[in-house]
Amino acid sequence: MAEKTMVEAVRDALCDEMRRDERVFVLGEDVGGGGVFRATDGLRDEFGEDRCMDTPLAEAAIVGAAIGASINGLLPVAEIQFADFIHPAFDQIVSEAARLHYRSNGAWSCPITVRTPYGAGIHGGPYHSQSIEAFYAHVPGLKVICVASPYDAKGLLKSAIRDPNPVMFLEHKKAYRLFREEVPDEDYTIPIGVAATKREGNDMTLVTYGLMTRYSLEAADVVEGDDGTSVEVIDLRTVSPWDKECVLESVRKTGKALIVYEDNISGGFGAEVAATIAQDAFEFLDGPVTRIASPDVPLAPYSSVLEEQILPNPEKIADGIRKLAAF
Amino acid sequence: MAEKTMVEAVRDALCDEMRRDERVFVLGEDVGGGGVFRATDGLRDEFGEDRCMDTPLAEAAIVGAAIGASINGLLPVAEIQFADFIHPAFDQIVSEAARLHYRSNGAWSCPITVRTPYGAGIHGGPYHSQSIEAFYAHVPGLKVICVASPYDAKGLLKSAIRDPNPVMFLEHKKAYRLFREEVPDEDYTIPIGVAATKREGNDMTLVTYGLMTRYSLEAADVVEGDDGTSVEVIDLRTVSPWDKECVLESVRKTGKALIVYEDNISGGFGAEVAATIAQDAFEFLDGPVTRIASPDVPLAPYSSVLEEQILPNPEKIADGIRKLAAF
Amino acid sequence: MVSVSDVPGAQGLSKDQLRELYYKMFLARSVGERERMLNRMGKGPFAVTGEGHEATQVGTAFAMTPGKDWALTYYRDIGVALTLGMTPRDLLLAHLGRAESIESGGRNMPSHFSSVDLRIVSGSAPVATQVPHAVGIALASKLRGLDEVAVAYFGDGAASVGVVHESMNLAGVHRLAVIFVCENNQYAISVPASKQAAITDLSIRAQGYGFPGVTVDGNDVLAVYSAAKEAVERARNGDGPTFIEAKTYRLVPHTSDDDDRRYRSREEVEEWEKKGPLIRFRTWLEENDVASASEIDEIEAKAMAEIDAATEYAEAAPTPDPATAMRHVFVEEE
Amino acid sequence: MVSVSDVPGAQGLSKDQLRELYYKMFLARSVGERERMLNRMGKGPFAVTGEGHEATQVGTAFAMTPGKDWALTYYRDIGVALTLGMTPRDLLLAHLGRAESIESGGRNMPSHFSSVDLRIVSGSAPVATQVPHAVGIALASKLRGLDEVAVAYFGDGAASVGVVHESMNLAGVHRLAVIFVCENNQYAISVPASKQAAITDLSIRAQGYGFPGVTVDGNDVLAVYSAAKEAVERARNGDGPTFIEAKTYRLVPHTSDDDDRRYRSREEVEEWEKKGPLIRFRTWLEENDVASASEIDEIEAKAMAEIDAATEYAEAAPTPDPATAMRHVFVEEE
Ligand SMILES: Cc1ncc(C[n+]2csc(CCOP(=O)(O)OP(=O)(O)O)c2C)c(N)n1
Ligand SMILES: Cc1ncc(C[n+]2csc(CCOP(=O)(O)OP(=O)(O)O)c2C)c(N)n1
Ligand SMILES: [Mg+2]
Ligand SMILES: [Mg+2]
Repeated sequence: MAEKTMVEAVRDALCDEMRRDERVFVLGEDVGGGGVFRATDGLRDEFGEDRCMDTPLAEAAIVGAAIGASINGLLPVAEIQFADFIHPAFDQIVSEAARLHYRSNGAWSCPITVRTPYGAGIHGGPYHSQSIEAFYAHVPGLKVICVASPYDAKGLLKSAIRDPNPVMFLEHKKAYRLFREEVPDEDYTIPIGVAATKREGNDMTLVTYGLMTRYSLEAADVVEGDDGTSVEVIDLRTVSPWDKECVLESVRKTGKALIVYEDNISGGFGAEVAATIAQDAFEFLDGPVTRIASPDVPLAPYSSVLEEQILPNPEKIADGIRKLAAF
Repeated sequence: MAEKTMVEAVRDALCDEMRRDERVFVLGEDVGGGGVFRATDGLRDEFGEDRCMDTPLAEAAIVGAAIGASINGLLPVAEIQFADFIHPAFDQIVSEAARLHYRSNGAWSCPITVRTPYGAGIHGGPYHSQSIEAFYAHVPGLKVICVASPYDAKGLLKSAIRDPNPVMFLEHKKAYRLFREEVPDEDYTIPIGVAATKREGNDMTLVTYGLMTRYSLEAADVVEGDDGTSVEVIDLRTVSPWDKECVLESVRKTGKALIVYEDNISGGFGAEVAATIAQDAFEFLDGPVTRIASPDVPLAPYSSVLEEQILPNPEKIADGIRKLAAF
Repeated sequence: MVSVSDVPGAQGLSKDQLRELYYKMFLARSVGERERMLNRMGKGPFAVTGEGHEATQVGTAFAMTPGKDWALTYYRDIGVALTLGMTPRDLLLAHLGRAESIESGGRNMPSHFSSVDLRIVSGSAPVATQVPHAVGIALASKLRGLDEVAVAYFGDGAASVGVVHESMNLAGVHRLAVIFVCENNQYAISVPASKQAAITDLSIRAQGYGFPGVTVDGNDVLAVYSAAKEAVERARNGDGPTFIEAKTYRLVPHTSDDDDRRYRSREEVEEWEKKGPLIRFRTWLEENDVASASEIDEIEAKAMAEIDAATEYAEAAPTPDPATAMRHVFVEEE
Repeated sequence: MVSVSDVPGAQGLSKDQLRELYYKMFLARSVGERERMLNRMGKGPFAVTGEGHEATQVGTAFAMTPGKDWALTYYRDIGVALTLGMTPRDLLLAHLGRAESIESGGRNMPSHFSSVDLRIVSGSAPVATQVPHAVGIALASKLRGLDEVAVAYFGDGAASVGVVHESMNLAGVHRLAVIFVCENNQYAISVPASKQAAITDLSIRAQGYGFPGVTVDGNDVLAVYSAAKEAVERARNGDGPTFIEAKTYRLVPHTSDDDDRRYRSREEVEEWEKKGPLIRFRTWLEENDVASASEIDEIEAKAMAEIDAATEYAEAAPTPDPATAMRHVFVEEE
């Protein structure tokens, strides 16, 4: 077992799956040369141009062709170079991939995976920083995964590729090389839709996903060190379908819920988590269901002083924990 | 003052604004001939082909050209024939219209209006029935209006056209000819972002918008007649920015909140309303913040038996009121 | 196995095949008419049909190998669906939104053709979205070493949509076995050709993607068949895509919700009715001694009988069970 | 008011104008180099520049009337921005994300040019999204009866995006005063032209929209200028759009995050350096007695002095006030 970065883990998962199953192939802009983040490094050498295919610059066609290829027996993994550039493919994803199975009464299906780097914090400005999970988690028929750790990335990407449904696989780009983690060399999968309790605690449930998991764990440690508040941190990992039971069970235990996400607060995915808790765990709550997220500003301004002002970080999360704990 | 249908009110607002201000023009598919719902009936005759312009079938270009025209001094009103067909324009709306002002530090702006019929209940199947407000209400820089009444349609469309920001103007298509209402002939506007309390009540706050306002009022009357439960019904009318203060004030009074929307429940706009109430009115709540919406199924199956099974209706809302009231 | 024909100008089709061609065209016309009638009777809430497009649809589909080649149709393609093997019963079950409909079990609008066995891929209503699917299917055929052909059908309005450009470009780069069939009926609902594009022959766009484009008389079934046959051969041989633009005319309103008198004169429609594909082919068949008037009447009677039986069956078939409304959002695990 | 030139082959440009042309080209080159240097020094987190595209960018922009005609640029268009009147100071303030940057006050990435006065419209990073804006601007000019021209710049990769097709089609239908300038540098990051399109000259696509397309040597500033001048005249006279494809080469990595050795040989780059637009035009100026070697050195020195001063100014300028981060999401009411 070796320590790997997340981008290495993604690459390993792709390579493994391509070896395991010749129906798997990757397509996208620049993937042949390894991709701008190197997530497809070496795949063209091993599997050839056909299975690691550079496409013209055209996101709707990339996803549309992936859908078609999946209809004809393959398991395509489409790479969208940045999540911010996926919008031209919105129609293909929402109208086509998500609805094909339902509209045909189960006759046709669309086992594609769409991988894309998302998230802010790298001075990417308003077009290399966006969070897009809220759009897709709202669409029935899609599964949506948000990863920000090497171990999860490998296990969940394998599940995504093997899943018979269309899966949006969102990789937090700031986490690509932020840290290393033990990643087993052997084949393993992590089930889609199952959250991970990354930290046990009794005073409060903190629900999060993506890079914010790391920041939240940091914040929880700091606050516990300061004043003993014990925070349970749940990393959803999959935002659709999400692990309601895990979250509700924890909130029933702690009585308080803090939801942390990087995306704009209004209509972000965390709103769904908050709304569900408010409805289904109401009798257990002894504090307001609280959200910490980015304010409603295009994510994210380029200048690092502006960017830092906008994005959640461990300090802001720690403040939120303290405030809710004091309620 | 005459009784008008909503589609007539929309047409009147367009016609008025085109007379008032020669910068206003409409563009879209089939608008020249009056549009498939007749919302632009007669405009070509009065204002000519240039100001009531049939475009090629290309939604991204319709919105993109509207953005360009607004940059060069006009006030375009783009019609998207059905909300279900707006997805190819997602990129133009999200990346461009919504972000132009912010990214240029306020130097450029984009005063476009994008009108489109949305909503289900007309046997439109999964591509003539969608609700799209959740996607756009999540995007900073856009205003999003949902109308389902003649009076509101006229007053809010005028505000939308005059607003210096990009406005998504969603017209519930089932409401186009469902009923008539007094609509003043003279010029009036309804401010964007201000909700309307359509029914006063003390036992519960029901927050809704679009066609569900009508259904909710019906349900509230039925339940009050049956058992005296008094429901306050708030029609948000604008979902972004939405009238938090009005909603919170009512919930602080009634102690209970029921949120009703037609869209899929998960990640629908009502999740934001519920989450806000759960956080900002927590101490006033004496029942779970409850949502009634469509289950997570592509909206909506064609067959009326299936469609009825899925969509909220007065009966389902009445049941929800009773259940929450009994809490 | 195409039998060699001795009928001059028949593009190698035998008399039986020529009669079959007419049968499918007449069937397509009459299923459309039946659907519009059922709609007027209040039995189906919506009808979208293709009267006038029969030569284009049947002629192209006749060049395909059903169950091997792939069809990505749009709502007007009744003739494609029937030629490839869907039955009037299939279409009428869909028209009435019946549980048994193989298209969608009542979930999709009617005329959104689908058959897994026949490789007619379920379509949606937003136009042109199916075009990249054809490209992706052909890409998979290439990767898998199969000599299947994928045919994408779309209208002159749909041709303006961006993804058509993206798809043709991708197909050109990889020389994929795709045929792009544009059924140019000169209107997108009310928008006439002159407002849809500044050019007359959309097929010249193929040059911009590095493969051939042809414009054919879409009301001449043999001309269409000939162009399609050539394109299928080219695709099957690995020589890449073809764009076929078939110039035709929709003889009926856009859908049951449309009133076409708002945007075109009755004279114009009548003019095109005279040039209609059925009447033209019928005359040709008679003049070339492929079928006599009475033989053609028989063919038509057979089609009508099939449609009548299908109507009866479909009307009696049950509507979907509401309890199933939530099924098939995701693939059900075994 | 163009003075008539006596320099043969100068496309009617006077000696002063020709020297100005060189000045802008050299300025563009050197601002790009400066930005990449500042990035390597860790002062700006990101640099995207256009070394190699100077003839294409300066040659086209030189044919426009600044402040009247509209420019819809993309990230590589340093030469367009400078030719139309943005200054090295403007660009370096943006490069360093300074509060004072007229492009965005630190909100947008650098090289996302913007000036309300100069009608350089603020752009985004998703490629090709600006193309329909040019069409809409020209539509407004037409509706308002103004003889402005809108120029949309984009790369060979961007040319594959669907909205480019939609935009060209719309512009063709309404014969709008738009010029589509494709800076074909034969790569989209690492993807070579052969994988981007099956054709060699992208300009032939214009035929599919009913207006002329030309391919010019994008490293020959006078050839580019000539094509652009003609296109501007056509547009200004109401004769509709033109597509100009300028074949050029990016001499530097895609951005500061790219390592172009991964996908192209050093020999290839060196070959193109020899054909580079600056060296070619400098030679031409000397050979045609427009400017002597020492005069050219002076021009270059002047440019460098301007850039040095701009660098100093920009480095000293303050970063944005974090308290302003939430402003300008919506238009602020007075
Ligand atoms: C993307 C999209 N926009 C708008 C519509 C609404 N609409 C349905 S059919 C149609 C016209 C299509 O015309 P064409 O492609 O020429 O096909 P035809 O109906 O003439 O066969 C339009 C605008 C749609 N279905 N999809
Ligand atoms: C829609 C979209 N997809 C992907 C990207 C990522 N990306 C940035 S530049 C680029 C290549 C653009 O190539 P080209 O248009 O030829 O312009 P060049 O950089 O060569 O000047 C890509 C793929 C993007 N910016 N926008
Ligand atoms: Mg048509
Ligand atoms: Mg390029």
